[in-house]
Amino acid sequence: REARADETPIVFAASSLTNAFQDIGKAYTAKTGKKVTFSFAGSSALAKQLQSGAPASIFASADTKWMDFTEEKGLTLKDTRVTPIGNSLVLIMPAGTAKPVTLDKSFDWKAFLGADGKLVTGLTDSVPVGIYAKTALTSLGQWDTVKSHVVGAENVRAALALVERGEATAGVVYSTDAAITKDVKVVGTFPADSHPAIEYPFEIVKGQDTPAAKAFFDFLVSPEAKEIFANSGVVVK
Amino acid sequence: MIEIDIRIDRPGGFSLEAGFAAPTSGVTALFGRSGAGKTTIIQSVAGVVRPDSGRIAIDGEPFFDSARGIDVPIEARRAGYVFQDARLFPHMSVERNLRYGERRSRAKERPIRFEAVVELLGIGHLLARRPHTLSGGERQRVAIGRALLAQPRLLLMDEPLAALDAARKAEILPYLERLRDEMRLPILYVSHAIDEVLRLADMVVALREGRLVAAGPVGEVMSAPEILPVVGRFDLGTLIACTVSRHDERYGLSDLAFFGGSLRVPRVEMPIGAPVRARVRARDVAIALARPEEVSVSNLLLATVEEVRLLEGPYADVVLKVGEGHLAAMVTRESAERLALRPGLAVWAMIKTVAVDSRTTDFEARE
Amino acid sequence: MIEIDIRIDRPGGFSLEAGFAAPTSGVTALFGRSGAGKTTIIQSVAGVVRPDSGRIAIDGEPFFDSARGIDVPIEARRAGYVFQDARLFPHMSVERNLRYGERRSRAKERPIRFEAVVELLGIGHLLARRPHTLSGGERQRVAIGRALLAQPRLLLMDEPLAALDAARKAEILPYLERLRDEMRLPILYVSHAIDEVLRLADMVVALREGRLVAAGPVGEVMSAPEILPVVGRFDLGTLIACTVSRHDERYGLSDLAFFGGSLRVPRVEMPIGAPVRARVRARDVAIALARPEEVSVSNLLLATVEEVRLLEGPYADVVLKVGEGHLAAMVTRESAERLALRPGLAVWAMIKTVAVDSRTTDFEARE
Amino acid sequence: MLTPEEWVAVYLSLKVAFWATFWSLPFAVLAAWLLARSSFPGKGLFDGVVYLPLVLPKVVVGYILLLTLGARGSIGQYLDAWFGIKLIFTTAGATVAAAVISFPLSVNAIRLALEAVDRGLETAARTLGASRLDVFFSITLPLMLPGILSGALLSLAASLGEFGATITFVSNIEGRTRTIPLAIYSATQLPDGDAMAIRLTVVSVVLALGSLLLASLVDRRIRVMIGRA
Amino acid sequence: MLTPEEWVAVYLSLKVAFWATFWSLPFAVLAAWLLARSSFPGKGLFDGVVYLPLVLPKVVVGYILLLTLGARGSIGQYLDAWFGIKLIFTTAGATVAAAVISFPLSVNAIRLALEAVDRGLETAARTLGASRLDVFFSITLPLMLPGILSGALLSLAASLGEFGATITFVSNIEGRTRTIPLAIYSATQLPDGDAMAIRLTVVSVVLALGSLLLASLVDRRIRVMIGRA
Ligand SMILES: Nc1ncnc2c1ncn2[C@@H]1O[C@H](COP(=O)(O)OP(=O)(O)OP(=O)(O)O)[C@@H](O)[C@H]1O
Ligand SMILES: Nc1ncnc2c1ncn2[C@@H]1O[C@H](COP(=O)(O)OP(=O)(O)OP(=O)(O)O)[C@@H](O)[C@H]1O
Ligand SMILES: [Mg+2]
Ligand SMILES: [Mg+2]
Repeated sequence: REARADETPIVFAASSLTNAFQDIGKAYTAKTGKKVTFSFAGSSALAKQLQSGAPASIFASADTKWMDFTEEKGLTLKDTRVTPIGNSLVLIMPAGTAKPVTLDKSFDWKAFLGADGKLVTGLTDSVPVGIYAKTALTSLGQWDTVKSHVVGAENVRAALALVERGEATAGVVYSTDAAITKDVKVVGTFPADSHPAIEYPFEIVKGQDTPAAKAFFDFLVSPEAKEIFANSGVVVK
Repeated sequence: MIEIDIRIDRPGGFSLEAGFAAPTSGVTALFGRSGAGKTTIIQSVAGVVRPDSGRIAIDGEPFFDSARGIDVPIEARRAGYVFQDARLFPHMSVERNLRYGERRSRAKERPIRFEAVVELLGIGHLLARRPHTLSGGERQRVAIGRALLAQPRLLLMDEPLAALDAARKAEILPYLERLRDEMRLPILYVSHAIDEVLRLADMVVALREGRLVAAGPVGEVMSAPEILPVVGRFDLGTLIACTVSRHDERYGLSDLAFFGGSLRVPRVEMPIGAPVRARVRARDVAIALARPEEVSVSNLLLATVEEVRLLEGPYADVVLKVGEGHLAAMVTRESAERLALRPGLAVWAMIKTVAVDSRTTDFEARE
Repeated sequence: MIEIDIRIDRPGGFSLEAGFAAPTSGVTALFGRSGAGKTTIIQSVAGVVRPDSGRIAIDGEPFFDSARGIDVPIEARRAGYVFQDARLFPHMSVERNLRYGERRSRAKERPIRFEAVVELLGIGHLLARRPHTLSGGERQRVAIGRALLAQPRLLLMDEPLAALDAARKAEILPYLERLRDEMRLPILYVSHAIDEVLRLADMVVALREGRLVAAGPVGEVMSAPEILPVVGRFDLGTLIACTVSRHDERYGLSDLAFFGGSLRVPRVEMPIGAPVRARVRARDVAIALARPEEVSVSNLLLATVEEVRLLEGPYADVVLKVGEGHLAAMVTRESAERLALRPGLAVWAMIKTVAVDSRTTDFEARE
Repeated sequence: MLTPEEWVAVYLSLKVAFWATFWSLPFAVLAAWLLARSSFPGKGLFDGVVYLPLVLPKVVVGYILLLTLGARGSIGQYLDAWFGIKLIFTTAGATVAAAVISFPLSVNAIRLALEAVDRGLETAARTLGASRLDVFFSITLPLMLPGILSGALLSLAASLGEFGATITFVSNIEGRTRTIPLAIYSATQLPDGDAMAIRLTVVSVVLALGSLLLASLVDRRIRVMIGRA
Repeated sequence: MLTPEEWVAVYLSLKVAFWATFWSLPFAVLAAWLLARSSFPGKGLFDGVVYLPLVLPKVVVGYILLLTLGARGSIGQYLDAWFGIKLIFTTAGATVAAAVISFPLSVNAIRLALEAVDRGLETAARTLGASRLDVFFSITLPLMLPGILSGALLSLAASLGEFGATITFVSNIEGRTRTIPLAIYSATQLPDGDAMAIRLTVVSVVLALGSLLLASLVDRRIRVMIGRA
């Protein structure tokens, strides 16, 4: 499948990048006069769409697993992978009840959550943030204690809503998510070594490496983009 | 008394405006051509249609009174309604259809018995069937049974026997007569069959395009000239009030005494002295100038010609005076001329016995 | 010929097994009590019900033949069906209902005109109305019109006039007669009104519980003893084949010549020499031993008593021989004894003119 | 064939779908009756509210449920305080979400069936002495049974498939709120989850066909019963 | 009131919902007819397949669409090669997704209406010389119009609310596949997106009430027309 050179490139980006990518897109258009089109959905949906021949040019996944998947299937170009940004895993509470804690092996989750308090995060077996949370808690040796309190949401917004409304005692989300709303406060950050590095790999889609796509791909790692990323709360490497 | 005085306007031009009163213990026939408003009146009494204004009351108790804002709910009127279409409940067996109203009536007030009705209507073999498997007449019979078994205090019957054969009609009519007489159940009855009406009805209300043409006791109304266009020429006749005077066991005949003498009719199952009514159709009366001897006609009445009306077409109406009453006869114009019939002429009226209808009724109560 | 020979089993015990043939140009009346299977036969001919086995053919062209696997689709049969329930299309005006079949007929073959039908049925003022606003009789009339205007080659009428008043019936019947005679449109006709049947029908098929009781020309069947339980006693009579012999313009009468002499009847609109049929009801025949003089009865026929059957109840059947034919009379048992009626006795039969029905028909074609 | 946790999801799905249908049906009949047979001020709005769960993204519906029926929700707090009913994170909550989402579907089906009931029969029943309520239960309700069945089937099906509102309102807790769709969703989020997703999809299909089969058997009996076979 | 990009979403939603309804309706009528009036081998299965989009999580439906109608899909590749029809990423694809999701709903409504049509009237029409097809168009179809309208309304509503299958099948591309629900979803991912989400939700509600109002007006006219008012 050959994409025509003058076509506006389509960028597949994980939902959690919506904010940053839209701003970068605007900046790019302002600077070059060229347009880009985004599609924001879950990384898995995007990967599967690529698999069925979706003519997107760039794939920005929310985790390495799905990028590995597209690479293995020969859908994206391994050589083009960049990981300019990452994220950190934080514990949030409703703004009113927030009190800072230290997340280490001795942290007393039982006391923190109470008898039937809920700790909300992404789905722990499928949504990346949930998987990271589970890994972090496991490596801190506290998963078994916390397990029965954990509630998995389908996406970060739903998790945030539960914490915002006080329906859940606390939540584990990315630092970028916590920045979305004023109604939650970050009360602690998980140690970086308690979970694999949280990274957002970008790659160009096979057969779609048009000049227009490449131009935007390059812009994604430019200093201007990094500044926008930084403002959105991600960890810029 | 059943008092009805209502006004209904229908889109499309039809309006009904009718007021009359009928005795509570008897049959009131609603008579009129198609579209005259018969069903509309029945529906108003049942409460199915709400008149624009007016009043409907049974024995002084109002069912509807627009002035006083009264509109008794359908179910509280207890008016058994045999609809022009049968309206059987498709999800129930014939038996459950029949029992529907019965179960909702007061257990202590069930003079109309299930078995009797089933037997009368000949629907015993249909009890387990579903309505959609019934024939037209079977459906109609079940509908009649259902209305009766609801133990109504008023029966509304909209052409209930139209789909039935003569034999079945002949079985059902006496039953309706019994209901009327024994239970004093008032009946509003719509039918195009004049025989039926004359037999059952005590009172006739004739309608034409939503207006009352005539209302009153059967005898009066059915001989009124206004009624002609409604009834049609052929079935005009005379109703005669009689009392049973003798029974002839041997020949299965009865003698009825009336103003002009005596009539021989097929046996009437009534005690001597009981008031009964006979109908003589004008077409069944022949006229002879001399007393005919040795004829099979058993009813020969001495009469005086009172009026001869030559009609267009082949016929002439002849009004005979018999005793103090009148008898209508119809003969051809040719016969009228041949016999030189003229007022004042003394003649013999010949009525074949078999052409006499008879029925029981309670004249005093009404007139 | 309309050939019908079918078998249908219904759940619940009813089975129909009937075979008969009827002339293509005439009216065949289906006669029988409620539930006898009349509608089932009509439905089979229309194709609405599929017989379990058998054959139905019109003029040799099969509509249905289980042996040959033929089952012509309903619409291809072009059988105008007036249903027992009207079945008007609720989403169309009366006019569009009427035009529905007309528009689907071949434009060149529309002998039945819209205006004529509307006029006949008196539904001109209803054309813009919707079916649900019609009265029972109005609905039935529209249904008749709709079936006629589909320009059928066969008419199936299931109690079409049951809901209509006498005056309207009197208008529609001659029209049906004209269709039958002029257009030679075969008609299968169900009715419980014996008058209607006798007037219209050439052929009668009498059914009882799904079996043929009798089938044949009206004259034969209606005097057959098997028919008694179906028809009921009162309306038995004799059909007499006649030819028009004279018209009496002055009195509006006609003379009809028949085997036993001549009958005077209300004017028949047929040329001299035309074959017509007269019906004399047994109850309308009186018997005199001597020739009655100066009576209004115009038809006096010299006859010989052939048989006297004393019945249970008050009546006796008397069979009279008139010329080479027979005439049925009904008198009371008392009269029979009083006059000492016995076979061989010479008597006078008195028939009131007005009691003679007459109709045109084509005897040769059928018998 | 299925892993224990998949069995749990299947069991939970059936339980949620059944109870959602069971509890919502009487209300659906009531709503259908109000919409088809009565008139009252604000009926148009009521009509709109009934259909809303269909028009709105399910996630929004879930969010609205959270705002109203959550432990801190405008209604939820009283449910908890007065009756001790907790919906959030519970199977009961999942049932409520499924019921709300499927409500417009069953109302619509029942309403259509109700409108097809011949009112002449109801009138006839009243002339036989039956009160309006009596008529409803003895005539109207039996005659609209095919519609109610159809509504129940739709409700069951929609409940079995419900995802968005459920996960938003009551999240995804194994054994409590993780119905089949949530389990499938979880599976699809994993690069190697296809097998599980397909297994559960097949289970869904089987359940759907099963309930359809059951429904069509019941339907036939109902139709025979009400003489519309 | 709305931002240009919100207007685009609203316009797109209306377009998708309209065309999804428009194109699916004849098929829904056909399917309803097959289910209610005919019998053929495999009818039970067909019944099941029709209802499947309702039972399955919408995301799964989206995947199935992707697998079959995607550019490499079992059917999609031929659609592209033979007719040049591309569904992935296109408004046409979003329309297909909405149509598939709402199909069972409209089929059900139409089927119920069809079953309520008095077959005696159809028979009567045939005795008047109308062929089966003629009867269908002149009698059956007009009499089931209220059901078709109701089906269309359900279809419209469900299309307006469709999210899962759409985002999975045709992604979330502004001006092409980003309908209101997808726009709401995207908005919730933005720090200041709540206002936009609420605005779009309100728009959804208004659209729903508007189409209901329209439908009830049309419905009244239809009922008067077919004499069932
Ligand atoms: N679908 C059916 N299932 C079972 N029995 C049926 C069905 N349809 C008709 N029958 C029975 O067949 C018999 C004949 O029915 P049909 O309608 O032909 O009678 P009919 O002669 O037209 O009577 P009517 O004068 O009452 O209309 C009846 O006893 C009826 O109950
Ligand atoms: N809903 C309606 N809207 C408009 N006109 C109506 C409505 N219902 C009845 N009519 C008209 O009112 C008139 C009287 O109707 P009704 O049913 O009372 O007649 P009917 O005397 O019972 O006639 P039939 O003997 O034909 O049954 C008819 O002309 C009919 O067309
Ligand atoms: Mg009437
Ligand atoms: Mg019949």
